[in-house]
Amino acid sequence: MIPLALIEDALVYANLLLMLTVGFTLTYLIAKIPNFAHGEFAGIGVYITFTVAQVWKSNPYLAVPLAFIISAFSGALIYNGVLRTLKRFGGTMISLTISTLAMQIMISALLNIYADYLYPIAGAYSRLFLFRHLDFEFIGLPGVLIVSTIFLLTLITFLHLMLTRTRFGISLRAVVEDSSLASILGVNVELACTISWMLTAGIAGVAGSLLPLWFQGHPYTGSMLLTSVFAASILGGLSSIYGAMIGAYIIGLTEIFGTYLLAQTFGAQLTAYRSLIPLTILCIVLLIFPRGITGLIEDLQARRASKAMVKIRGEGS
Amino acid sequence: MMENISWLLDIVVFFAVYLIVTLALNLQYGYTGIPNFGLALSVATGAYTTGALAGRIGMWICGIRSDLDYIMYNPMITSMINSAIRYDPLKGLTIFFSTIIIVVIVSAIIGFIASYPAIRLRADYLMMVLIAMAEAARIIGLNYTPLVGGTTWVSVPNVFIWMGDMASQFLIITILAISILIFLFMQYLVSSPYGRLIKAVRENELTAECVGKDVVKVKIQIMMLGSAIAGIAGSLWSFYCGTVLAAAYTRTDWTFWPWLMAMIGGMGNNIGALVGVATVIICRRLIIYYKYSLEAYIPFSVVWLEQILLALALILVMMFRPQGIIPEKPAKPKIKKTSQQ
Amino acid sequence: MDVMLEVKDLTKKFGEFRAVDNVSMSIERGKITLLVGPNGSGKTTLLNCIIGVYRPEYGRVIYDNIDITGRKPHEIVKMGLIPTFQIPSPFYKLTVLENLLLAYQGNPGESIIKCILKNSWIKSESEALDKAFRILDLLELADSYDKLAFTLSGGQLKLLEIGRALMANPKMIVMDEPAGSVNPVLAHRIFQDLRKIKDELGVTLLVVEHRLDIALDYVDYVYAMHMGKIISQGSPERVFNDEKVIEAYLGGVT
Amino acid sequence: MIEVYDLNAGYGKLHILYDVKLKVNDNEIVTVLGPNGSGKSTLLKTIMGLTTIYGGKIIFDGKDVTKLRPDEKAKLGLAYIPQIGNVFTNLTVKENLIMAGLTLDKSEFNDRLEYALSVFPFLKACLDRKVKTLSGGERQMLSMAMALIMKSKFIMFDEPTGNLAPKIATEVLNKIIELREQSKLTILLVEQAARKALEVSDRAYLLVSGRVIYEGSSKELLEHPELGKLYLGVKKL
Repeated sequence: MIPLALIEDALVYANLLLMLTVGFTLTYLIAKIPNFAHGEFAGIGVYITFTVAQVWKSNPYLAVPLAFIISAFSGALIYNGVLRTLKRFGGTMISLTISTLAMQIMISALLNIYADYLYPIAGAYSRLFLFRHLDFEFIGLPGVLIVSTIFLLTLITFLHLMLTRTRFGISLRAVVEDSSLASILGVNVELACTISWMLTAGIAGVAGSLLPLWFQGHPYTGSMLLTSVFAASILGGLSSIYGAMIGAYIIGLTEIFGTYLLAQTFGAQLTAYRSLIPLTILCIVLLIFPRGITGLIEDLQARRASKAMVKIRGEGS
Repeated sequence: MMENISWLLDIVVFFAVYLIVTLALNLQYGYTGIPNFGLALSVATGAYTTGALAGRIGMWICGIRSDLDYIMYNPMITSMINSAIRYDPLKGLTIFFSTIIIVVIVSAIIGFIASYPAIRLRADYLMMVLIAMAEAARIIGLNYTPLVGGTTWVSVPNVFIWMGDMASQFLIITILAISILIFLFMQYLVSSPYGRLIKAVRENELTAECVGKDVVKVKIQIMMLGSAIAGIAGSLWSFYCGTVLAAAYTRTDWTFWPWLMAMIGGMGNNIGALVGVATVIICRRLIIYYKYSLEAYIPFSVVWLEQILLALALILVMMFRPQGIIPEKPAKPKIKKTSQQ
Repeated sequence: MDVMLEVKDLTKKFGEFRAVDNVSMSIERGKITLLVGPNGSGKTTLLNCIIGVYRPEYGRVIYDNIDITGRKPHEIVKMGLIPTFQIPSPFYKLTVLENLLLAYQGNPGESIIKCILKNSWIKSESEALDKAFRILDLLELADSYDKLAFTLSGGQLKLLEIGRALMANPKMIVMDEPAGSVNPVLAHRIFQDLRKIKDELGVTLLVVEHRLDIALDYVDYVYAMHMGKIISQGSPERVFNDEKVIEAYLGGVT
Repeated sequence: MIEVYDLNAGYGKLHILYDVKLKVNDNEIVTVLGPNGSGKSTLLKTIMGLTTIYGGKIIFDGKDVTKLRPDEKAKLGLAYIPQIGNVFTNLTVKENLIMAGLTLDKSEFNDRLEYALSVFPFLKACLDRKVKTLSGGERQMLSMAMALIMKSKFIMFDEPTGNLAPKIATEVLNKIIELREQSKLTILLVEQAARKALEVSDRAYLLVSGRVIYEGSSKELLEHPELGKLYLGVKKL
């Protein structure tokens, strides 16, 4: 029998991972580089929740909109301040990627400084904290599960509608496919990139701000999550945000349940190796189907389409 | 006076170890174009292998009871080995060199395994996999206690203890000598036809294929060679420290510092790596040296300041001097034109 | 006819689009064969199928009586069938000389083990150098042997591309637009060089070229492609007076 | 409408266009002809701002636009339909049309959309289909429809009939004439299929090896006895 707490764990984790993965994949599609600092936006969210809950002693959910705004602002700053400048200086794809890694180090150091600074102010330990006790409960379910699920559903709907119904969303998809054609048609590609970085960073910030309500928050939250985010987006295929969603849920659930099952079978010490599970999946995906789930689906569709054609031809002759 | 010398020796050993790591990175990225962001993986492999094996090899060589738990009785075992080799240089040297040989083999194999899933794919996949692999190595090191004691540390035998008072100085000189040897080896390697081949792989994989080169094979070879060299650095560092602490092999310390050094000095150029390492080590040591005076002015730990400066330096170098202090130079033909019509 | 390369019923599809549609051709040993056709007629795709960049859906490529269909480019190169590219893509940050030396086949110094022992490769390296300088002299590039490839002009890059192919012990060279986007004087020189190479080394050449005005006088046999198919073949005069070919260029027929 | 002076351009270090001079008057159709690799497409890309310009000037509507970004040029009313990749294959037909009308306001867009759909009625049936599922001819029609929607005074087409069956090619060219007459557009056409393009255009330029070697009325060129040989560059003028 799987304990209820474990299911809650798995769902909350998968929800948060999904928010991060969708953002990571979207920035990857638009900027064409993996943003290794993406996890750090979640780190920013974590510390905003700490500030709200421990320093201001208010409801931790107040941190959510704040985290969105501050992370989004940092995203725009990184894109315009670092990546765009580097591009102007003739930076290659590799040097842009290195710069995201540098930003990752920098934000992580700043979070550490902030944590040190908060320690005397908050009068609480600022490097490993958990706010489950501050969360509300609704029909026996933890508030963070409900809130993150609602947020997630809203997010998916919003993203879907934005990307298919609005001019901005359509131009984003156009930039993803062919940025020079999009610019010919009048899309300001740099502006579109900035907005998408803000959006994805903001979403990551929200995920981070919800995290300490269920899991332990610390300055390294972002980089700890990075392996899972990579695994989820590569499993999803790195080519569509819907693939990323499926990938994130699979990785999130496997990570939690897999750890539980392994610990049940081989002993509790195995829980420490949790992040090896997404890494293993990542390697398997790359070795067997490097185009991920999206690739599998596309192959399936192509095969079905060509079968249908053969059929039509057979009927015709 | 003594203090100044030990300070200097400290810099020398830092320089030597980081030089080896940076040379490995330069071989992989600078010459072959493989962006190895999992450099810490190879260094950690070297260190963990040393931590796990140097003492065990010592137990075997010195005939110490093998039913003792290696981790639990580690300090005792190490002191038993140390006293066994105090008057037996041969045993000490055997431990030292056999460990390094094993480290080379293990690191090369780990380098192969870590890069295998993504070496045929685009560079960004490889970057992600290698970062994740380095993280995984740290997690295994921190949690699998039989390896290097998990969150505690294991000690490494003092293999030069037979030198008496000069043991640590002699170790430092050995490390420096090994790093110089590796530097000379690299210089030799990159000026050979193989060096030309790896540069060709970096410049254009398709063209390299079309002049009959097996690109994937070359990349795998370089991943293995580079990892082995970085592994040696990890091993030497462990011998120098006398201990192996799993938590010490972080992304910042063993991936980004070498990246910064290689970038500052100039990629694709071993002299550049040398200059880069020297520059960064001196700056970094100065920060540590003036740490206490600095700490009065900044309200937080200097560690974070160091990291922020590292990140800033990396970005600024890429913006304003992407070719580094000493840019890559075209190779001159080794042999004079023998005929001209 | 002594056939060097034979393409049998080759078809390459991209999705449903047949870029190369059931093409057969035979290329005679020691001759220069020209392949022409308007844009999008499938010439480059055909070349890529021959040199192993693409794997064709149907058909075979027989080179020197060996079936090479679906082999990897570097294996095919080792057999002496050398491709050159339409847009020159040398190793930009290497010198002209190094670019040539890289194309030399079978240098033991390019093995990770043997490169350590200088004695094992020094002989073949100096042979390679001799050969490289001979080729540089032939192409009149000898003065810029120590220049980095990216500092060369467009025309010199084209010459380097040819030199690289020569360096690799070619039995046959497949060229995509050797004289594309260079000035007419140099273009003529390139074709004269090709002719010289053919005569002196007995190399077989398959050339795709759009500068028909220039190529015409130097080639032995012409194939014309349109919409993925061969529409005409024969001597240059015959093909260029073929109404079908002219109309294909002017867009009249399909 | 547009004037190009002594244009030298290429990709990076690859010099392709040499001293190209070109002029298109208001409401005129001008064809640029030339064999493969003569630099026709590069010319259009350069006018749109997608290549490296080494020297020369581009004047559009009396304004120097040499250094503007492509999206800024698009907002001025300069449109360019590339030869390949002129539609977004992962987007639906409707979304492609929306992309074409990005610089328009809502009501104007709706008017133009309606007009475009009336010109290409078959598109109405497949508004929600992904472009991936359309055939080559249908895609070309879609890109023409996009050209109709674009808020442009001047459109450049790069081989609109390339790879099309002759019947559809004729239809495409007829639509281009219609476009000129109904929307008062100025059109610069790059074609390899010379004969048909000359029939629909007013003036023509013949580009060989990145240089203009003939400039004059289409009719004259069409009736030139050695057009074929001239075109192939086999014959000197």
